[in-house]
Amino acid sequence: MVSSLKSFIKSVRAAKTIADERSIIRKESAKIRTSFRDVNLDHNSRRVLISKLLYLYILGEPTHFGQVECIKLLASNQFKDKKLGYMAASLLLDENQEVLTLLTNSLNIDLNHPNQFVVGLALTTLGNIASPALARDLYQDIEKIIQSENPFLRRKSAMVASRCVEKSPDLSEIFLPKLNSLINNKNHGSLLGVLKLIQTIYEVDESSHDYLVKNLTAKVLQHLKNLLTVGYSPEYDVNGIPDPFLFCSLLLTLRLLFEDIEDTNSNLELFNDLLTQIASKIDSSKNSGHAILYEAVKTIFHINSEPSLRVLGVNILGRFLSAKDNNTKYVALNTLLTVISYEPQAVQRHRSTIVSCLQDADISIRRRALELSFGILNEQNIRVIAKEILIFLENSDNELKSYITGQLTLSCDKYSPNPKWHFETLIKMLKSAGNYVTSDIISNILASIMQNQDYELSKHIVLKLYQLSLLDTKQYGLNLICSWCLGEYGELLINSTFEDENKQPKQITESSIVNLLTSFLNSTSTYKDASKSDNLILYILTASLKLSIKFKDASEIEKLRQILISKSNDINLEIQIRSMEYLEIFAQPITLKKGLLEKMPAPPIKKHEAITLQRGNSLSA
Amino acid sequence: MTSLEKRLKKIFGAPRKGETFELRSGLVSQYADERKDSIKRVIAAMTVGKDVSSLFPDVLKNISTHDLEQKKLVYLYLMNYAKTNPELCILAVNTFVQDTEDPNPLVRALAIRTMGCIRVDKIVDYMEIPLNRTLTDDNPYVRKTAAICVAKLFDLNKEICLENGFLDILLKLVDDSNPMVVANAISALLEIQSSNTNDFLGGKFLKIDDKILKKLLMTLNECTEWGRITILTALSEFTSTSSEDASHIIDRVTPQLQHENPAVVLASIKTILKHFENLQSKAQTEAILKKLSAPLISLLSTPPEIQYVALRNIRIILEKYPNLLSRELRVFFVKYNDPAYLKLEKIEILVRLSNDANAALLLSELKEYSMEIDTDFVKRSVRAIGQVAIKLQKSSKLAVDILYDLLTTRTSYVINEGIIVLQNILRRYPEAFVTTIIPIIADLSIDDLDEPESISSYVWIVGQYCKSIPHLDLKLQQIISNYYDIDPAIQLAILSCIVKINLVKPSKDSQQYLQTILNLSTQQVEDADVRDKSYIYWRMLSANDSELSKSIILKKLPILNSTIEKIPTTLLNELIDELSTLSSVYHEPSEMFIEADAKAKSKNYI
Amino acid sequence: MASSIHFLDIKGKPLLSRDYKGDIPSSALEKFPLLIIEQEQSNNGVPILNDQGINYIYILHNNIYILALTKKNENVFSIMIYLSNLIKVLTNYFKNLEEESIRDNFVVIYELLDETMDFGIAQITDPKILKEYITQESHKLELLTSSNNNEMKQPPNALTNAISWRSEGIFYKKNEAFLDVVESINMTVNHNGQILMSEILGKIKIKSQLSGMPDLRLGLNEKFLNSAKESGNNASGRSGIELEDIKFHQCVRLSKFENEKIITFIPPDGEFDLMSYRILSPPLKPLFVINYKFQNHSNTRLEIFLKVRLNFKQKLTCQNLEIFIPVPDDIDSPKFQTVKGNLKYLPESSCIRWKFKSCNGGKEYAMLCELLLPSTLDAKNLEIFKKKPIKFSFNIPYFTTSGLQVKYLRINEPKLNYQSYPWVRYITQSGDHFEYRV
Amino acid sequence: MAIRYIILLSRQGKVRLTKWYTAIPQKDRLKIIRELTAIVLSRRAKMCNVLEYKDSKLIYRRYASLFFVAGIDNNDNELLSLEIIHRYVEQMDKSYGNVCELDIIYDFERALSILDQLIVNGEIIESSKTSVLKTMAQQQQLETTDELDDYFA
Repeated sequence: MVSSLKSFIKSVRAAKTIADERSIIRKESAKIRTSFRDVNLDHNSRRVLISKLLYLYILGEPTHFGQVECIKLLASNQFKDKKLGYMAASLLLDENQEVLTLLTNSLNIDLNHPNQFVVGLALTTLGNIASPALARDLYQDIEKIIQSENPFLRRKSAMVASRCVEKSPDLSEIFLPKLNSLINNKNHGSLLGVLKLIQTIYEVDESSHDYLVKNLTAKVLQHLKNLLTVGYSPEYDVNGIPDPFLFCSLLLTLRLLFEDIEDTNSNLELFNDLLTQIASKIDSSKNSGHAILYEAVKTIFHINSEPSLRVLGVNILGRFLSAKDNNTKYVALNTLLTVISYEPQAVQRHRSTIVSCLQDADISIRRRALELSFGILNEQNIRVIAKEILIFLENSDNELKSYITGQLTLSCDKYSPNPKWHFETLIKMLKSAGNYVTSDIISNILASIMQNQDYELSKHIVLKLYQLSLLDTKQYGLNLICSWCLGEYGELLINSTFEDENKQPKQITESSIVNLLTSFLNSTSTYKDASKSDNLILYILTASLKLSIKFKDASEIEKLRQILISKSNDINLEIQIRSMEYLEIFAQPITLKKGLLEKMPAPPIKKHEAITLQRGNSLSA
Repeated sequence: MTSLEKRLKKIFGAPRKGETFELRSGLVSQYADERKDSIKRVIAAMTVGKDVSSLFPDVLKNISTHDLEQKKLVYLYLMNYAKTNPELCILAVNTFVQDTEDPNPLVRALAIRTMGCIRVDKIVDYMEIPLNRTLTDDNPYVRKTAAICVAKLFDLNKEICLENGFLDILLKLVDDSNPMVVANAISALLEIQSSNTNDFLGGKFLKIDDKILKKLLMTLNECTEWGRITILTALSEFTSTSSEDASHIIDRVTPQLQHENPAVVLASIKTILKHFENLQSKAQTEAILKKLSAPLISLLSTPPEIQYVALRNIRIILEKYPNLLSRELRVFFVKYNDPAYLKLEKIEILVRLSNDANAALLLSELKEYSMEIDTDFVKRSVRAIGQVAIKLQKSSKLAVDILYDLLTTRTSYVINEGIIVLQNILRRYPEAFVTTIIPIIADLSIDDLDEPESISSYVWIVGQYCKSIPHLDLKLQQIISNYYDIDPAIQLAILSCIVKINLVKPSKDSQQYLQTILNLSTQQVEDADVRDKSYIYWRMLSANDSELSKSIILKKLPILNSTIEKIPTTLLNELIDELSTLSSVYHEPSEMFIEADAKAKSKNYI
Repeated sequence: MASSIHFLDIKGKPLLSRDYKGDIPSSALEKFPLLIIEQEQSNNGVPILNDQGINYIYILHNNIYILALTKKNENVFSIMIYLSNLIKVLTNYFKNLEEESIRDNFVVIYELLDETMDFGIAQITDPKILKEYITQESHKLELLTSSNNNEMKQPPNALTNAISWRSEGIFYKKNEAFLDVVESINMTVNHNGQILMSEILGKIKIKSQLSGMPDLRLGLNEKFLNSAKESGNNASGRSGIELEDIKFHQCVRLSKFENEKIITFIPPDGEFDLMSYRILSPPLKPLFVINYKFQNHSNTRLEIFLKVRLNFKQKLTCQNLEIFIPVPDDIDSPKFQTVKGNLKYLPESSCIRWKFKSCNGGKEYAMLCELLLPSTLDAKNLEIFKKKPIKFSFNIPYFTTSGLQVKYLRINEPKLNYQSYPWVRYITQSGDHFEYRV
Repeated sequence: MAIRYIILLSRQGKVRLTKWYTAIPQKDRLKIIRELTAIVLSRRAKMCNVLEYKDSKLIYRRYASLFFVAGIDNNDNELLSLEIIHRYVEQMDKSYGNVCELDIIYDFERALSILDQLIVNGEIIESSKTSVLKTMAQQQQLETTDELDDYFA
């Protein structure tokens, strides 16, 4: 006899330490594996075993050994066996498991079962884990059920159909013709399914668009209208808001259907009107109301809506932004980003709020505010916003730094008021960016510097780079760019003076430049990221070579040669090759050298695409 | 919140609102037991992170008690919440001051210890008298506690600490009759000195003269393990002036190598190495170095986390004294249960200990590791085989054979790593293994590799051995096909490769490719380094002086003598002084990761 | 040293904290759970990390993190040893250091944290001394009468004395000292039966029940001590044993040993480890010779065959021999055949345990086991199991592998001058790593 | 727009329920759970209930000792997802009758069953407050009868 699930859970919970817990679990798991082999296992015991297996699953334990057992269980003709079997199958299996094919036959039988709940179980399972193969094998059953009179089954089957179409887009043509009548259903659950099916078909099958727009738009609009105008319904209302789930699904569907619609379409007017009503009628004090308003705003800016409606939309977001509730504030920041392209002025009005959100204690808010700050940045406000962002950079989470340096560089390229400000801002940025400047951005900055033809400004840039690098030799981006500029423009600096931190005048000499390069070289040993230190070394080598034709003092020139020699046995291949080649060039007559090391022509500036924050970030929040 | 939600919160077992109220009434109960019990519950709530600061006045009422345990609890609470109620803290001052006169030394010490932990500005004003009293207490337990309190006070308010002469008292305590008091006085002084305010101290810091040195060496044998570490730390920061001094210190420290506390052992090693430099007799230095090997190994009889720190330190020491542990290779073999970080660190040591005598053993061990499951570990092991091959010529054949076997398994990450290793081996032995390696390269397409360093290595081998590579033009075509979008590090390698081939084995195709690449690099690529390199090449080629080009491009690379990373000498000397500190683990000087040190350093620099 | 010490559960949720310096923001601790995940993914789980200027130093013990934080370039090795000693102290107090014992004993843990460290500077971590004035009993009985509370504890003199490990005034009617010489052998044998690594970790444990302030002198056999004396000087390997390293309890006069090779000490009361030593690569034969075969029947059934020969003298008896033979995680229905010993499947450690109560040297035994694999194969599982070594655990009484012998233990208490009786026992056992690769 | 997974976590970080609507290998699932546990548990009370996590968003809400966490697509309606979570909690409360954490631990089958009535393929399929419970009741009745064939015979 198999011990009960309850006693298993109890013993797991009673474990005093994690080690005890593990041992209890592993022992039970072994028992379950062995019990499954028992050919005389009765239904009850098998069910208990599967329940335990599910508990193991929740605990995150391996359960692969029970997959076939679940499929065996659901083939039983007891309802409780089926229920548990299907539940287990949809948890333990997913569309990528090979054993899924063993399920086809049972599903096929149960989808045709006289009892609606048995069919329901099969539908749910199929809806959750259908693979392309299962979808193709069983769509005919779904096709049948979707047209049945039974509301319970119709409801589920539409959602299942959507999954099948999603997995096997060819099936779109089977279900597309059914929509016209399916959409007439008034039951909320059924509608949710049908709307999802519409959305899926719209997304996977472009050829369906015409049909969908022509035949369904008016009907879906009518549903929206009804929902907006019917009275209180205790079954569906949430805090006095009519069924928000259906509401949002309707809006989402309409958003698709109106995507490519022209101004003249008669339905557009009605939709605009309904959206206006939503904006004014939906109570905005509850989360359920906010959810709908939020969906409506997204819709307003997605479709070809009237200008007055857009103003309304921006106003709603404005209200959201000033809300105390952080969730609402979050979605406002999130949505304003998409609104900028339509209503730039309206978004600009919220600049101070947005920028102040950069200081929020909540990383979610900060991230949105950061991206939006870059979104609203333009010629007029770049000075103000760049200043705030530089402050933010100084203390920001490391994971955001690469994004910030990238975006700020691009923004400066686009909007900076004058070259001097442009370069000063970039240099300030480099000063606190450490390792968080990508090679793309470095190249971009160097390209800008090369393009600059103003002699005085070039001198100013190099001087600034020199001064700041002197203070801090662990700022990768700053040091790298400084190295390159010293090589290319070193002659501009010689004999310049500047005031150090203690207001003492200092003069730059050939020797002080070599010293700085040497301290860069020494700092490379502390880089954790070898590709960064290798890169910096390469830049230093090139700078040394270039400076050799600019310097006059023989002993300083010899020091430069020593720098090259010091890397002639480097483990890194490229560094070794470069050092050897440069040494060979070093020994050539000066005229030849001057020819090889002529000023580098400026590259064309690449158009870099703006980066978004939402994708590809690390886990830390 | 809906009513349902409220109910849900309640049902799911949230803390009851009345809890604070209940605690408060318990704290003012007329029954002592109940009060004490309530204090415990308050502390329990504090421990699990609940904010019980609102109970401050009620807890404070229980401060004057003869129940030591209760007193400790109230003090504990005070330390935690003083900041939230700075004003009310003053109410506790009286009790503190009284307690420093209690007949029981435990109470006196407890009072002064706690007072120093109340980090509230105002309390500083009241510390002078009790601190003075306890620093001169008859009982050493009280004095040793008061000594540390001086460091606490200094941290809170440097001026007051100096004005009241506490530093002078502390300096006097270095000559105390009790070893633990001496040790704590030194700890406190070291702590004060470590706050980067030396110029502020006006010369009042620990200066080790002959007398103090004698005292320290004497106390070393008498005090607790932690005291010993303190004294050893002071000794390691002290610079001996003569060979005799150094020898004397080392003699006195050497017995500590046998202490059971590994931290004492490492502190002794550090101290010995510090003064070691001053010794003159070579025989003596060798004898001492030999004595260090066993204690170093003994640091590994510890939990894995501690072993890791030990290994990082051993690596520094080996860098300076490479022959120190050459007989102990097997100790560093990886155990099946070692955590990943430990396994990787052990390989670092193993390759450094390899020599002709143990190479065969080590290579067979590394081969086993290369067939394990953890990717990082396998890659590191493959790389280690290469490091041994390069370091030890006699074993290079064996190593290359092992690599050949591993590479034929065709696991992607092994191949990626293996190609880099082969590249290194060819730089060490340009001819010896060409017949083994070229077929591997010939079989491989650039698309089989996905890491920049592997691809660069592959590209270099193709260029360097282009005369032996079959279907060279086809390979070149694959190599340059993606040039524009590829990582700059690979672009650099491709540039060298294609220029080289055009000097050594030009073909119509290769000339065409060269032109394409140079055009792309100068006109479209943005990376400044790639552009620099391309322009230099282009200008060089345009000079139409093939001898010049050949002399630059085909210059033989110096033979690679090692691929085992070396710590640069300046850094190494810094790290030897930093043994056992965080620096020794990160292998970085402190200004790289400690902000305050970075500031201090840059101040000095200017 | 440390700014604060924390205990956290395996997920990084704090259980108990003591902040000594107040210079670390609370957000640093909140970030810890994320940092350990990141550290595992990007840094192989190195137990020391720096994030935004704060250094995290931790030991994982029984699924609990014991963590120290600091902002300075501190002596991290000392901090770690402190943490590990703290674990020993707490284990000594509660038997097991785990989540529950931390929750149950928070009061005494706070006390111990305050007594073992002050302002981040380690003070005393000897549980014997701590137990004299930080007594756990009072925390178990909540309803102690007030009379008990009046009798307040004093700091033990020993705490600050030069002899910090022993209090005065100890008295026993019968004065006895028990010596145990315990040698643990670690050995890694490769699949060809060659020894890759072997070592003997020896310990002399003493249980002292002696009155007053006795001064003890321990005599060991010459051969053993000589090898210790010379180990530093003799560069090439010699035949015979070679003592690599001796460590003494702090009671032993280190300079006396360093100069004269004489072990003299005033012992702490009760049980303690007097000395430990290590012998690297002793000239040992493998203690067991094995023959392992493994067959996979088309991924449905595994057969494992193991033959073991006890490769030592017949007169020696090996007790509680346990051989742990790895199997994949997901096997079922194990079946065993053997003539001697008891075989059991241990799912919690994914191995088969072959256990013998006692057996003599020279004997040879074999076992065969058959295991079923699940129909849905987890290939990685099968890969991992093949890499695991077979482990041995055993002990052999009345025997030391190194040849160490205790010649005498002289006990001299100048004031009391009593008769005393030393007792000596020898045992050899397996260490934590007695492994055969297959 | 879809929910990718729903995880129920205790305040101690123990997993009480998991349901995945996308096919993710077990190893990656465990990794996600570990990471989101660390992230969600470190949040302070007043912070917003949305977190950006890799290429998705986490929506979470705490009901006393339990965190309900849902992973959703980036362009999903965060506020509506919160409503879905809330609806699920409501339905559980009614079905169990004053639900508590222990109910979910011991009778996770019911919790999963309710979820299956409410959500399929990551989408809400039933917005009626009564229908789910009705179905639950009917199914339960069916479970007590024996062979299905007999039931219809």
